[in-house]
Amino acid sequence: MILKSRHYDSPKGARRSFLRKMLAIPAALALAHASLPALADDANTTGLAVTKDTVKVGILHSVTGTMAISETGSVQAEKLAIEQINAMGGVLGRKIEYIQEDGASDWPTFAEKAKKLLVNDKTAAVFGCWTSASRKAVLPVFEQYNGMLYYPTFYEGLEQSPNVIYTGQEATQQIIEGIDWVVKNKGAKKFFLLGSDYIWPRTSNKIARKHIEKLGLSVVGEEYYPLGHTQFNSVINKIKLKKPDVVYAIVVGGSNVAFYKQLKAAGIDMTKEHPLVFTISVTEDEILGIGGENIEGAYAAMKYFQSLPNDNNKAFVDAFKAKYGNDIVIGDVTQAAYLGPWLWKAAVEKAGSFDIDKVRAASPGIELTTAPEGYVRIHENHHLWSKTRIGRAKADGQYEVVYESKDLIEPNPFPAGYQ
Amino acid sequence: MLEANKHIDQQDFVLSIEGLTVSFDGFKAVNDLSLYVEEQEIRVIIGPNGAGKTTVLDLICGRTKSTEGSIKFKGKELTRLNEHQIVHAGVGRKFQNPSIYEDLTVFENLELSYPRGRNVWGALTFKRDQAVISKVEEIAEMIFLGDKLDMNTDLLSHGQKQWLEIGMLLIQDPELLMLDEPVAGMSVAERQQTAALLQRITKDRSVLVIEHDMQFVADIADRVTVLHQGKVLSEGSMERVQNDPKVIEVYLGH
Amino acid sequence: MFADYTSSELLSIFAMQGFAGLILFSVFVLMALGLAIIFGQMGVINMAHGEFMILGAYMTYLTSHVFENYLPASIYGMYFFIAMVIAFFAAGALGALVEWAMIRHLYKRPLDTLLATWGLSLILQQLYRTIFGTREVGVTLPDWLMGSYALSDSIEVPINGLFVMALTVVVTVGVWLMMQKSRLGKQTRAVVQNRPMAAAVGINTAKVDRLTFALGCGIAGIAGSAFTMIGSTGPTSGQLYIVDTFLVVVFGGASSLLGTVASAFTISQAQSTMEFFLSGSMAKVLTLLVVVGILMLRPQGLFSLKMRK
Amino acid sequence: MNSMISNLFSRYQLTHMLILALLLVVVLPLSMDIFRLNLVGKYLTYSFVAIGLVLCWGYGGILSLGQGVFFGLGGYCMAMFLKLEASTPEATAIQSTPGIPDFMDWNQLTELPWFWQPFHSFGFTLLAIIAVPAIFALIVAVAMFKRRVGGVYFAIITQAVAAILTILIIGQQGFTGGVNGITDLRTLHGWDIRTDSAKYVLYFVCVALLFGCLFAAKYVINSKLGRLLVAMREREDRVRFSGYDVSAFKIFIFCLAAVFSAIGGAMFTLQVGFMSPSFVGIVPSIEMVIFCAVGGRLSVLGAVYGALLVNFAKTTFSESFPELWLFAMGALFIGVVMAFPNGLAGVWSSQVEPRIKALFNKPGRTTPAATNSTSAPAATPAESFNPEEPSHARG
Repeated sequence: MILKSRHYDSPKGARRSFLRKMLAIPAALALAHASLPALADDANTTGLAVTKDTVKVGILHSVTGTMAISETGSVQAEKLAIEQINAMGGVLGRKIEYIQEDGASDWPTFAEKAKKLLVNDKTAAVFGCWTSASRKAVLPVFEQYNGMLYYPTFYEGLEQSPNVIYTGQEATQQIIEGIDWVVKNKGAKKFFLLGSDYIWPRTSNKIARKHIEKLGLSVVGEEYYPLGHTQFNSVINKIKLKKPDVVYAIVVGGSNVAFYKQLKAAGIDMTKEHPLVFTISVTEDEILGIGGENIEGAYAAMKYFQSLPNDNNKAFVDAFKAKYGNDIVIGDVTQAAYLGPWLWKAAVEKAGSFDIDKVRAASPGIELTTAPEGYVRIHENHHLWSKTRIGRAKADGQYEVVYESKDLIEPNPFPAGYQ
Repeated sequence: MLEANKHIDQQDFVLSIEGLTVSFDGFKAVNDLSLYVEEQEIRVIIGPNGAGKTTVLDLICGRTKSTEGSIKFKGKELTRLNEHQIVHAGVGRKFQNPSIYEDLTVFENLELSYPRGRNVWGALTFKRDQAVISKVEEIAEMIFLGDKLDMNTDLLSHGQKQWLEIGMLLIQDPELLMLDEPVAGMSVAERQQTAALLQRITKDRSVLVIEHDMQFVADIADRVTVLHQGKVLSEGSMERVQNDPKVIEVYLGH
Repeated sequence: MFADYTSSELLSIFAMQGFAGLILFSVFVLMALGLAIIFGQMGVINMAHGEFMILGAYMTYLTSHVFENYLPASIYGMYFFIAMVIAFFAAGALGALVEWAMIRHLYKRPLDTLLATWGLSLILQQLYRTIFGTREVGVTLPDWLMGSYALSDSIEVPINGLFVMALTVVVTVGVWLMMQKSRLGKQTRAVVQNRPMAAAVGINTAKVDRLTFALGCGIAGIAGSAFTMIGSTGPTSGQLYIVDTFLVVVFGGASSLLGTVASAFTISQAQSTMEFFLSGSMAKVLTLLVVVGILMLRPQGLFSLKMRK
Repeated sequence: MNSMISNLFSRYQLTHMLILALLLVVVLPLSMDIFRLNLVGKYLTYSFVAIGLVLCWGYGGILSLGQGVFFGLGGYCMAMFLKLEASTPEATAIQSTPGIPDFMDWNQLTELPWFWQPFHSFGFTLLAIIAVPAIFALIVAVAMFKRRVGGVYFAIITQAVAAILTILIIGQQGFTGGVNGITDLRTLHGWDIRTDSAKYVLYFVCVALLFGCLFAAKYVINSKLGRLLVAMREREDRVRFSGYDVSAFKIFIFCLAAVFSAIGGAMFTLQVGFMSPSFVGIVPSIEMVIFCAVGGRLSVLGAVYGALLVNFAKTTFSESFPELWLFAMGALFIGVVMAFPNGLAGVWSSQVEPRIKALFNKPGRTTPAATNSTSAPAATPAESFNPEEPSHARG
């Protein structure tokens, strides 16, 4: 399942890490230019919005409506990446111009705007979507008009489109490593699964349950509440009665805030880790609304935390704060969104063309050593090889990274034995 | 007189009310009331405020459901019927304040009251044919509005609105017509016209009227029923009622 | 479904669920009281009620910031009370403004107030987003409000739950006294029952309307302030409450405060009991279905006077 | 036939209809690319709902905040058929149970639920698009109107119904596709609905159905039933005491509005290619009331223009000022309700029309023939309602 990565010392990786340093040293910009392949006319044979100096891409997220809360970070990250790429000389010598559209938290609007970005604006790539529902809504559009979507959110898997690069983790990457860890290190035997009532939490919990049962352990409860639910005292009572070792919570949106506040108020002190609260849905972004003191002691499994101690990440966090203010926080999805433009750039440069088909063909195997999360590589199934980390929430709203998977974990959107 | 009535066969009466009671949260607005109206009779109900006059009309036409008792109209029990079924049975009701459709014209007001096409399908397929037009014109003539057919009804005077509502009932040709203070707010001339109108239209129907204006009552009533605290206090000719000591006490006592 | 539990467990289930139901009940009452005044007494359908609540929440957030950064730490614990007062007046003031600019022109068209206040709610949401950002804000609570009080091994009582309950009692009694005893309350009831007559005896009906509306909004502000303890504060958080709130008011019989309290109690107990034995989504669906079903049978709500028409 | 139409509709009303037809059938298709035209088609599906609302809210006085439910039911019926067609065993070979819709497979369903079975048949689907919402509306309406629930109470209860259905659809994702809805619809009897030519065809089908509904609505309004609705809105008791069963009329008009909405929903699914619970909820339902209010709650044509205009505004605003469009929408709603309770149609008939008439009756002319005076000035409304052609409107 986990493939040993031998790519760290590949020549390509070396060149990338060289590029990364250049990012930090703007003086090296000219060099970056010099290293670009000579431009030929076949950079754009399919009528995309590419001129001699510019290339148009789309950013498609909700800036209004209920999802704006979550998607803002992604928009910021994508803009930052584009700005940095432009500062380095752009892609194939073209500056990136972005057209931003508002999905307005409304799935048909996403489809409408996606179509506009592809058909009217002829964008060479689109960075966007957050919820699965919005991705499902735009997917047929991207497939029909042959566009390229970079989708940042960790999600349930069960999908693999030639027109999408999934820069977040699919469910098995996030879940299995986390459960193994909590079983091994915390001696967990009884799990209580909890989630908002829609496909991602349900599918994720299904994978979690299968894995827990494979390990010969037990699930003592599984509960779902409607999106936007704000009263969790009943389920907290059930947790108290069932006395699980781990509460595995995949609550999303505004419900999150209610859940953790009420959990704490009901006398469940998460720092005592009995029960231990384990989540895959709370990033630093969500903690902002929950309040660090209300979730302190909970564990999360994701591929990225703002506190990751590596140079890539330090540069990224500094750049992000320089652009958006010191108080800003960066969550897993924000980082994944930041990867989008960089992965696209790398694929375009490898292909020597903006043409979607060539970019697609070039994509598998593209690697990014400059990624804030460390190193990622695109799998043939368009998902990313990535590591999974486990963080423990601190009162200041950050996670302390307590574990990191040794190897990159292979993405497996259609996990056999977990369906 | 009341005692005597009870033994008479109900078929002789158009309307016979027996033991009628309605209570609102314990307050009995109408209390064990019995009342009988004959064919082609003009019966006037009088009584002090709060005596239950309007409630009696509400009960007959189905607007209020009774707690106990029966209301028989031509032998048909009304208490179990809906408002529109009661209308179909032949009872028409005019409200205290003129209740007409002010967004529509006089013609349309009368046309809507024309008793044809009363179900959904009928209303969808209703055609304004000659029969409708001539009937509307005939009634409009009768209620002194023959020259105002195309006028929007919000422009009518108060008295004209009252007539229009009476006209809307007449076009349905009810066997029992119930009028709640038909001349309230009318000028003297209008009042006389109304009295004449009522005399004319009762030729082939019974009429139940609530009225405060004693002169008007004297002009039209065949018989008068005095209500007090939801019960019949006195009943008979105008003269008899006026001289009834119980009535005098109630009216003067107030 | 009972077989899974021992009898002592069942006992604590019912105790704890009863308590969870009580918290839910308090939340419902707080949400609905303001609306009961506005909708029940004035007939205005205020779709922006949730946004008034969130204004209260944002005021609490701001107050906590001020206390944290500019005032001595020793009095930080007290900020919540100040915040509620500020929330009340801020939401009330906005309410008065809205009444003056908008609502007073629409008293004769209740259904239109629904549309206009819906527009208002959109504007307020965007306003919050512009001012406070699209993300949710975290309101730090004083320590004494967090934690719980253990009655027995399995029964623990959250302190903020107790606080919400106490607040609900205070606000409800306050509103009741106000409507029954105070001048404004009597005038409000007079205006509701007979507007021309009230005006004729010298009541300034326009002022009464404005104050009543402001009062309803102010109570929404307090509710919002209290909800920072148990829920989220974001531009669209107000939307989470609106349907429940209206159902509580309508189910109670719109014109009766007692009805609102009774209906909040019924709905909350039903929901929290069902939540324990069914999945959360199904419990919600069933609760709503029962409420709608009862409303169809008894459109006037639980409490209403039977009146002569 | 011709004489029947002219009997039913005044020449004046017909002229307005013709102008709308001209706009939708000729002007827009010629002036727009298929992407924009497809958007217009999508907006038009909302105007089905708005027409229904004119009947039941504008004329009947019944404000429903749950019209999205019927739009959704119609849309889901259509989506179920298309999804089954898209889920051939070959196309779904990767699943553990090939041949059932993908979301069912993800939710461990191993066979098609019974209520999905009949949707293999197109005939049944067409019937269901009409019958399912109609029956659902009938149940709600009978329960409410027989007990004389009305006004605000009706509005709030329909809102609750919308909330219930949304939670159910999202919660029962194995049967409904959950919050994602039913997506990735491809063909109708083998005909690819995603191609440009199919979009053209579907657009014109949508316009044709819209006119069907418009004529039906106009017929109802011009019939005695229309006048009864006005009368009921004003004096329900009087209508009742004129011998009409008021609840029967309300039930009828509510069901009719539901059917219109459902047709709109089905056309939405066809043109947009998916259906999701986000149309069933409260927010879209209220938005649809707003379309109707902006167009004019007493004018079926106004409802169409209202739906078009608000959605164009929404698209334009959100393209150019994504962060401001909520302000603009909010202001629009408040403005319309406060200043123009009869919406665009009201402004048109009270402000614009008299002036145009005055213009045409200006000196130097003898009284123009009736046909001239109505048809000529009426040529302007469509253009001024058409936001795509501003230069034209000013010309």
